[in-house]
Amino acid sequence: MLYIRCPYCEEYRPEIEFRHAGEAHIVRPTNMAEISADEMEEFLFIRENKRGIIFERWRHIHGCGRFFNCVRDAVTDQIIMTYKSGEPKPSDAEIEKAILALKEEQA
Amino acid sequence: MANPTQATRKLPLDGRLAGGAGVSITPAASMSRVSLRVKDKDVKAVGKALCVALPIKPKTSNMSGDQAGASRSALWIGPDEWLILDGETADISAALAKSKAVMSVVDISHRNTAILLEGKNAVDVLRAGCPQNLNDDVFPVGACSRTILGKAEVVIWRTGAVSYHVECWRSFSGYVFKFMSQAAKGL
Amino acid sequence: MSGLYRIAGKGRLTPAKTVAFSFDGKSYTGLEGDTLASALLANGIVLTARSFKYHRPRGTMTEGSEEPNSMVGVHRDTARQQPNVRATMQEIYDGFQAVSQNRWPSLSFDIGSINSLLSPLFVAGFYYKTFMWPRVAWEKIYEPKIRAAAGLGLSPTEQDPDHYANKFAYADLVVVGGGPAGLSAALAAAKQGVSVIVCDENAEFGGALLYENDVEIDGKSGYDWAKDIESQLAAMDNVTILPRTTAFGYYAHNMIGLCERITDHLAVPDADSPRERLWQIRAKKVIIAQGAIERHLVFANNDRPGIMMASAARSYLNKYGVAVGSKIGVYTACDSAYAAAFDLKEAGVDIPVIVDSRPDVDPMLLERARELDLTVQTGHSVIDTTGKLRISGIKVAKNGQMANTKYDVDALLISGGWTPSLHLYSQSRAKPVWDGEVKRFLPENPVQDQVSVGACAGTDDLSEVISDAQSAALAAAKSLGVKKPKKVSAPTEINSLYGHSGDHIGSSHGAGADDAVKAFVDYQHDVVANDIRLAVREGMRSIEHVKRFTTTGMATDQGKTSNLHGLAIAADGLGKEIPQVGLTTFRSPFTPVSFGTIVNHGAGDLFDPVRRTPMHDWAVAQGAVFEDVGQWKRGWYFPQAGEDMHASVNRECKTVRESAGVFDASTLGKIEVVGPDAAKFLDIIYTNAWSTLKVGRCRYGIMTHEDGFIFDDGVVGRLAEDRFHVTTTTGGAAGVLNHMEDYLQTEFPELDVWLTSVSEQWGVIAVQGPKARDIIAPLVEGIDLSTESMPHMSVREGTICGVPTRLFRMSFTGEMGYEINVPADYAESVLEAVWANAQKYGACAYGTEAMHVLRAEKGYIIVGQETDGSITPHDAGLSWAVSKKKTDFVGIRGLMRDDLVAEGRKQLVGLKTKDPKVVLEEGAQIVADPNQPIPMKMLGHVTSSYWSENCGHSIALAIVEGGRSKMGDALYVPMIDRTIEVEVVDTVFVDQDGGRLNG
Amino acid sequence: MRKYSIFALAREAMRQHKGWEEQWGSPEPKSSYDVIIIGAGGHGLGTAYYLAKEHGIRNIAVLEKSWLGGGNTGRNTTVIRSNYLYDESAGLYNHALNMWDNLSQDINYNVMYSARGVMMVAHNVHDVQVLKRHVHANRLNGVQNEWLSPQEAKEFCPPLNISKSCRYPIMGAALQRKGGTARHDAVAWGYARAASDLGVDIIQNCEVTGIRRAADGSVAGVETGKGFIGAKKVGVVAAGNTSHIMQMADVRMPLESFPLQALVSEPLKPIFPCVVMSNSVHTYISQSDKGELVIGAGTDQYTSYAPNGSLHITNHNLEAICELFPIFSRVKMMRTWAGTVDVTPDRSPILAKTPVKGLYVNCGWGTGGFKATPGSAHVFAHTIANDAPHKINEFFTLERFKTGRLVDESAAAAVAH
Repeated sequence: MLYIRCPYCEEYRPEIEFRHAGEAHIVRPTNMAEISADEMEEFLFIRENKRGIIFERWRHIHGCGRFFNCVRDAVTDQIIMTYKSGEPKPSDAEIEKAILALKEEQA
Repeated sequence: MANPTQATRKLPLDGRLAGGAGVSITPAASMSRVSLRVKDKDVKAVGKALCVALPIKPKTSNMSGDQAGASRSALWIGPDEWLILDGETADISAALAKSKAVMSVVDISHRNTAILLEGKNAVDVLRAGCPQNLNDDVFPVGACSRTILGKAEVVIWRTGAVSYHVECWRSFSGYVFKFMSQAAKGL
Repeated sequence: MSGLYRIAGKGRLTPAKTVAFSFDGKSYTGLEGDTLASALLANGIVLTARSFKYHRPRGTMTEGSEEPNSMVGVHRDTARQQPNVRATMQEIYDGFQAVSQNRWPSLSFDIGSINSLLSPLFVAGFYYKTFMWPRVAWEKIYEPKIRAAAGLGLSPTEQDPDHYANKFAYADLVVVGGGPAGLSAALAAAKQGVSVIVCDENAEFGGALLYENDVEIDGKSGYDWAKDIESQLAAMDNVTILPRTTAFGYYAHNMIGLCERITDHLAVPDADSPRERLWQIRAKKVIIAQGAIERHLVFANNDRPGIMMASAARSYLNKYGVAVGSKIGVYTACDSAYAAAFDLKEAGVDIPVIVDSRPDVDPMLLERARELDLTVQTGHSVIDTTGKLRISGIKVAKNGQMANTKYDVDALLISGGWTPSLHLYSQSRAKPVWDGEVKRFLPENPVQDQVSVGACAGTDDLSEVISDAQSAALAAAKSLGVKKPKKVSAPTEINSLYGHSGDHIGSSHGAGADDAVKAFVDYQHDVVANDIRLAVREGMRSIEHVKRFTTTGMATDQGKTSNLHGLAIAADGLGKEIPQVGLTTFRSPFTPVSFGTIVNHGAGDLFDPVRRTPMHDWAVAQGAVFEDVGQWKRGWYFPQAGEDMHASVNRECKTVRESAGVFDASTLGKIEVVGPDAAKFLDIIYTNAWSTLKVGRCRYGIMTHEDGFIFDDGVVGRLAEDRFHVTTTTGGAAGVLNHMEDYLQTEFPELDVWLTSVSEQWGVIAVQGPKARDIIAPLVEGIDLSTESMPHMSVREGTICGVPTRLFRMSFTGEMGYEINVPADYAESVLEAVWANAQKYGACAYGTEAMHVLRAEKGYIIVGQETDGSITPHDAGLSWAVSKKKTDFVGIRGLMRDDLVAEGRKQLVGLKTKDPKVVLEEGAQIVADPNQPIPMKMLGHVTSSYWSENCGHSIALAIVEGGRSKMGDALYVPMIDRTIEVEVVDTVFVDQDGGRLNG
Repeated sequence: MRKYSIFALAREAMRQHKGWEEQWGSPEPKSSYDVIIIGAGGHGLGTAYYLAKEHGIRNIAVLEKSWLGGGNTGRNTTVIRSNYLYDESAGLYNHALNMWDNLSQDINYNVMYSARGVMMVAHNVHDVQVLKRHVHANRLNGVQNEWLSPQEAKEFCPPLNISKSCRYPIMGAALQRKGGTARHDAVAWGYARAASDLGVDIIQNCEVTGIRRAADGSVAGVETGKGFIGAKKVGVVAAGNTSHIMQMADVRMPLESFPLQALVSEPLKPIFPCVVMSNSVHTYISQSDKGELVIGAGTDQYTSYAPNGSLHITNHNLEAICELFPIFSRVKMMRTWAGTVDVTPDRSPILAKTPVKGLYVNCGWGTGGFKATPGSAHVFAHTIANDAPHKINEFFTLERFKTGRLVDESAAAAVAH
C-alpha cells in the first residue's frame, strides 16, 4: 500500500484512500469534435507507460475528493512529488531536485 | 396518537448498542447536516452567516459552542467542502441563505448517520479498519477527516480525548456498526 | 515426569508445571513453556515427520521458525485443525493434540517411503521427462498419483470458528527482532521519546541470549540483561512490545506487515479474543535485527532423525532442560557448536566425538574440550550416518579420505556456520551484497528508510552488536527530529566465551559430484546436492532456474537453512563465484501466515457491506424475496401464499398496468448538481442538451465515455435554474460521480458548479399505474398533481405526509407514475401511508423482476443488460438523445470513429418467439441459418427475455447485427437441445403510442 | 536432441544421471540473424520454435534481458481455458487450447497440461446472464463450455460454499472441462529446448537497448548489452516491457503495465480438484501438483514495473477465497509474488505487424497470456514468416484502436486470465 502525499490535505495518506486515475497531462482537445482519427487514438489510447519517471493522476476519493498529479518512479514506486491539478508539469530539473531532497531526507 | 399522515423519522441504527473493554459504541441522535461547497474568496463571509468560521486548515473543525453535537460545527472535508453539523431542529440552510455567495448547499441530514465511540480503546476500534494515522500528534482532539473504515467510507471526527464521532452513509451504517462491534472484541 | 530426557536443574521451565499433550494419539507429559518440539524431545521422541518426496523419516532440526522438518497438524477440536504447524514454534498447553503428516498408515511405518527406493528415478525435474506416453495417461494415472503423494498436511474441512483482527498502526520506529540487537535499538530509541514498536516471533524476547549462557553483560547473565531491557521497554508509554509476532512482509513505502499470534498457545482462549492479529504498520524508520540462521552441513544421509543444528540442541538444553540424546556426536565447521557440546557434556551427556572439518581450530576451544575430556577430530568430516528411524551412528573420515571410524550416537549436532537473515531486507526490494571475505550476503544497500543491525548485518561480536544497534537507533531518532538525543550508555563489560567464527558452504567431504549419496540441501523438498548438480548439467545457469528445476528453497521454509548451500553447489558446478550465480529474491511472507489473518475482519458478515434501503423492513414484512444488486439487497419479487417467482411476477406486472404498484427505487444513484453553470456542465457530461430544460421538468439522459459507448443513463430533473437532481443507475452511482468530478475538476475547473451525492439522502417510492395519482394525492400537500399542471416528466417540491418531497412524475413502466423522494429516515413511514392507500385500490408491491418485465414491455433499456460497453446510443435506438447541435460533449468524437458509424452494427430490436409460450434464455445467441456448420455466424444475442403476462406471450430484447433493417425477418436461436424461431419486431410491446404515460 | 522418455530416465538412473545433455545452449550472439525475438518467455520461445519448425527459418535468436521464462511465464497461475465471448478471441484461445493437448508430445517435454476443468461461478442475476451468454456463444463457436446448477457446481468442486446464507450465494457456474492448468516453467523450458535443438540461439542476460532502423525505415537490428546484432525481422514479445522496447523504434503503444499478484498456500493433500474463478468476488484458485493452493487476484490500481504486490490486494484476494471456501481460513499463505502485465484498452492482445517494416509485436495479454502461449506463438510465427497475419490473429491489430473495432472482453469478464 503506497503512502501518498495529498497536495490538498498537505499530508501523506495511505493508498486505499486514493484512486488511480491514469496518466497525467493528457490534455482533452478543446476542439474535440474536429480532431483527426490519429489524434483521437492518441488521446484515447496511446500511453507513455514509461519504465522510469512517470506522471500520473490520483484522486483522493475517500479523503478530500480532489484529483491531483504525481511524479513517481515506476521502477521503484518511489513517489517523487505530488502537485495540484492544473499546476504545470514539473521540469526535469525540478524532478532531479526533488529526488535529491528525498535522498537527503533518508540519509 | 400521532396524525396518521404525519411521517415519523426512523434512524438506521435505532436501538443498537455495543461495546467492549474500554469502549462503548452508540448510534448518535438525529442531526441536521449540510454539505457545503464554497469558493476561497467567500469562506469568511459564509462562515459569518453560518455563525461558525469555516476552518481552512485541512483536517480541522470549528464549533460554535463547546460541546460537540449540541452546537453548530464545521468540519473541513476538502479544500472547498465542509460538513456542517447541528442539532436535529436546526435549519442550517436557512442560515446559509443569508449569504449571497455563490455556493452549493445540499441537505444531507438523512444521507449520513453517526456512531459515537467513547472510551480509552475507542481509537483502537478505529485502527482495526482505518488506515489513516490516528496517533495523538497527527490526529488531535478536533481533527476530522473523510477516510475508510473497513470497506466503508466514513468521516472520523475526534470530539474528545477518548471520543470519536463517526459519520457514514446510512446504508453502510449497519456494516460500520458491526465492524466496530467486532473490532471491540478482544482488543 | 515431563520426559526421560529432561535434565534436572537445567533450563528455565518449572518442573512442577506439567501439561498433558498427545502426539499421534499417544499421551505425553510436557512442561508449561515447552514447544511441541522440546516436549517431544524431552520424551525421547525424535521421529516427527516424513519428508515431502521420498517420505524419509525426519526429526526436528532447529529450535526456530526456520524448521524444515517438524511440521505437524494441530487439532484443537474438529473445526480447529491446523495443518503444517512447526513443532518448534508451537507452544503446548494442557490437552494439546498434534498429529504427524504425510505418512500412511503411520509415522514409523510409511508406505510412501517406497519412493525412497525409487529415488534414482525421482531426481530433480524427472517429471518433465516422462509420463508423456500414452497421452491420456498423464491426466488419468500419473498426475493423480503424484498429487496424492505430494502435499503435506490435510486441509481443514470445517468452517473456521475463530475470528481474526487487524490493526493499522503508525510508528516512528519499528524494530524487527527482540534479540540483543533489537532490544538495544528499541531501548536507545525509546529513550529519545520516539514511538517504537518492537516485535519478536518467539514467545520470549532475548534471541540468542535465551540459550547462550556463556554471555555476561555488566555482571548479569545475558538472559537477565535481556529481561531487564524488556521490562524497561514495557514500562514506557511510547513503546509497544509484541512477542509471538512475526514481521512477515516488508512492503512499499516502509510498510511492515506483522502477524501477532494471540491464542494458539492458550489452553482455553477467551472466546472474544481474536486468534491472530494482522498489524499493518507504516514506519518512519525500520531497524531490522532478525539475527542469523545456523546452516546445516551437506553430507551423506544428513537427514536422519536425531541430527540437528548445534544451536538448537544448546537451546533445548538451556531453555527447556532437554538433552536431545544420550550419546551425542558433533560435526561442525563453526566455533559455536563447541558451546553446545560443552554445555551438554557439563550437563552429564555423553559426547563421543566432536568432528571439525576445519584443520585449524581455535586453541581455546580445543583446550576447553580437553578439560572436559572430549575427543576432537579436526580436519575430519562425517561422511555418512546410520540408523533408520533415528540416527544410530556416524562414519568419520579424515578430509580427503574415505577410510573411516564409526561412532555410535543417538543424536548428531551439526553446524555449517551462520547465514545472516536477509529476508525482510530483500523483501524491501534491496539487493544483498556479497562479502567474499566472510562468505556472506550482507544487507549493505538499503533502498527504503531502513537499517539492519546485529547478526543479520553480519556482526558477530556482541559488544559491536549492541553498540551498532544503539548508534542506529540514535541516528534514526536524530533524523526523526530529536535535536539533543539523550545519552545511551553501552554496557561496560561484555563477556562471552564462544564466538561464531567458521563456516562451510556447499557440499562437504563425501558428498561431492562423484559421490552417489543423498546429501540433503533442502530437507523439506528432498533436494540433494546431486539434484543441483544435475540442474547445472542440464543447462540451468541462473540460480532461479536451478531453484525452479530442483525446487530447492521453494518449500514452506523458503530455504532459510538451505539457500546458501544450493547456491554454492550450483556456483561450483558452473565454475563461477557465488555472486555471479545470484541470490534469489526472498518473498513475503517470512513464515507462512493464515489466510484468516490476512482477511481479518473481512470474513463472514463483514466480507462486503450489505446495503439496505430505508424501506427494507417494509419489504421484509411484505414477504419480499431479495436479490443482490452490487452491495444492495433489493426486493426481487413479493410472492403471496402459494406463489412461485413466476406467478408472483405475473401478478405484479398485471396489477401495475391494471391498477398500480408500489416499488422501492431508493438504490438509484442521485447527484445534486448545484451552481450557476450546472446546465452547462451537464451539457458536457450527457449526450443530450440540458440548457433548454425548463425548471420543474425532467429529461432522460445518456452518458457515454469519450469512446462513445453508453456507460450510464437516468432521469434528471431541474429544480431551479442552478440546481439539478440527477439520477443514475444503481450500480453506476459511484462511477458516475467520479466521472463527473473528473471532468469538473480537471477539464472544466472554471465552471461554477458543485456535485453532491444524495443517493442516500432520499428514499424513493415509485408508485406506478393508472391509480398512482389517486393513491398519493391524499398525502401530498402543496403540489397540483393534475396532468395539466404536472405532466409526464416533471418534478415538483412540496410535502408528503408532512415531510418535504421531491416528487417526480416519471415512469420506467410505461404507466402514469410518480417517484416520491423523501428524506430517507422518513421513507418507511411515508411508504406505510402510501401502501395503506395503495391497498385500497388493489395495488401491489412489486420488485425488480416485475420492474424489468414492465420496462422491457416498453423497450426501455437497462444499462449493463442491453449494453455491455460496446453499444452506442445509436445502436440502442436512442439517437434522439444525442444532440446534433452541441459542439462538444463527452463522447462526441468517439461516436464518429469509423467502426462506430459503420454499416451493420449490432442494434437493439425486439424479438417474438414463433411459439408465443417459449421464453428465450437471456444470453442466447441469434443466427440467420440454424443449419450452418459450427462455428456459426452469430448475429447477436438475447439481452432480456421474459414471459409477458400483459401481452400474453413471451417478449425479448436483443442486440442484432443490422437489426433495425431486419424487422419482420425470421431468425433462429439455436439451443443445446432445439432451435427456436423468432421474429424481429419493434422494441415496444405495450402501448406503442405512449398514451398511458399521460394517465 | 536426446529424446526424453521413461527409458531414458531409467538408463540415466543407472549412471547417476550423468548423461543428460544441456536442455538448451548458451551461445554468444552471431553478428546477424534472419529473425530476432525480443523476450524469452513462453510466447517468444514458442514463436522461435514454430518459425524454425514450420517456416523453415533456422537463423533465429531469442534475446532475453534476464533468464528465460522468468517473466510472466514463470509468475502466472497457469490457468488454461478458451471460453471467451467474441468470435475473434474464442478462435485465438481455442487454437491454443487445441495445441495444449499435444504440446508435451510435440516438444517432447512434459508440460503437465491437466484438463481438470475451469469453473466460473455466478453470484447474481447479472453474472448468470453474462456467463450464459458465454456458454451459448461458445457452443456455436465450437468451444466447449457448459452451464451447471449450484448443486452440480458443488459436486464438481466439493469445497465450494453454495450456502444460501453467504454474502453472494452461488447461482450457477459455467464449466469448461477442457480448461485446466499446466506447469509454467516446463512450457518455457520445453520450448527453449525444442527451439535450441532446431538451431535457435537463446541468448540470456542480453538486454536490448535500442532498435536500429535502415535508411528506408525498416528494421536493421538491435543494440544490446552484447553489442549490435543485425536482423531482417524483429518480433517484440516483451510483455510488461513492450512499451519500453517499442519506444526504441518510435512506436507508441496503447498499453499500460500493472503489477499482478499471485500467491500459493502451504502444500496440502489433494482437496481442490479443478480451477474456480469468480469475476464478482474477484479471485481464482486451483491446487498444484505439489499440493499448494495457487491463487490469483486482480492487478494493483497503478501502473508499475516493480514486481511487488500490495498487502491490501492480497487481503481482498483472500477475502474472496475465504468467502467461497470458508474451510481455507486456517490454511497458510506461503509465498506471494507479482509480475508486470501489459494491458490494452480492450483487454485483448495485439499480435500484429507494426508501422515499422520488419517489426512485429505480440503483447497486451494482460492477466491472461499463459493460456494462449502455444496458439499465440504459432500464429505470431506465421505473421513474422509471411509478413501477414494468420487468419486467427487478423483482428488483433494495432489499427483497431484507431477505428474503434475493439474486441472488448473486459466488459464480459472483470477478471480475465
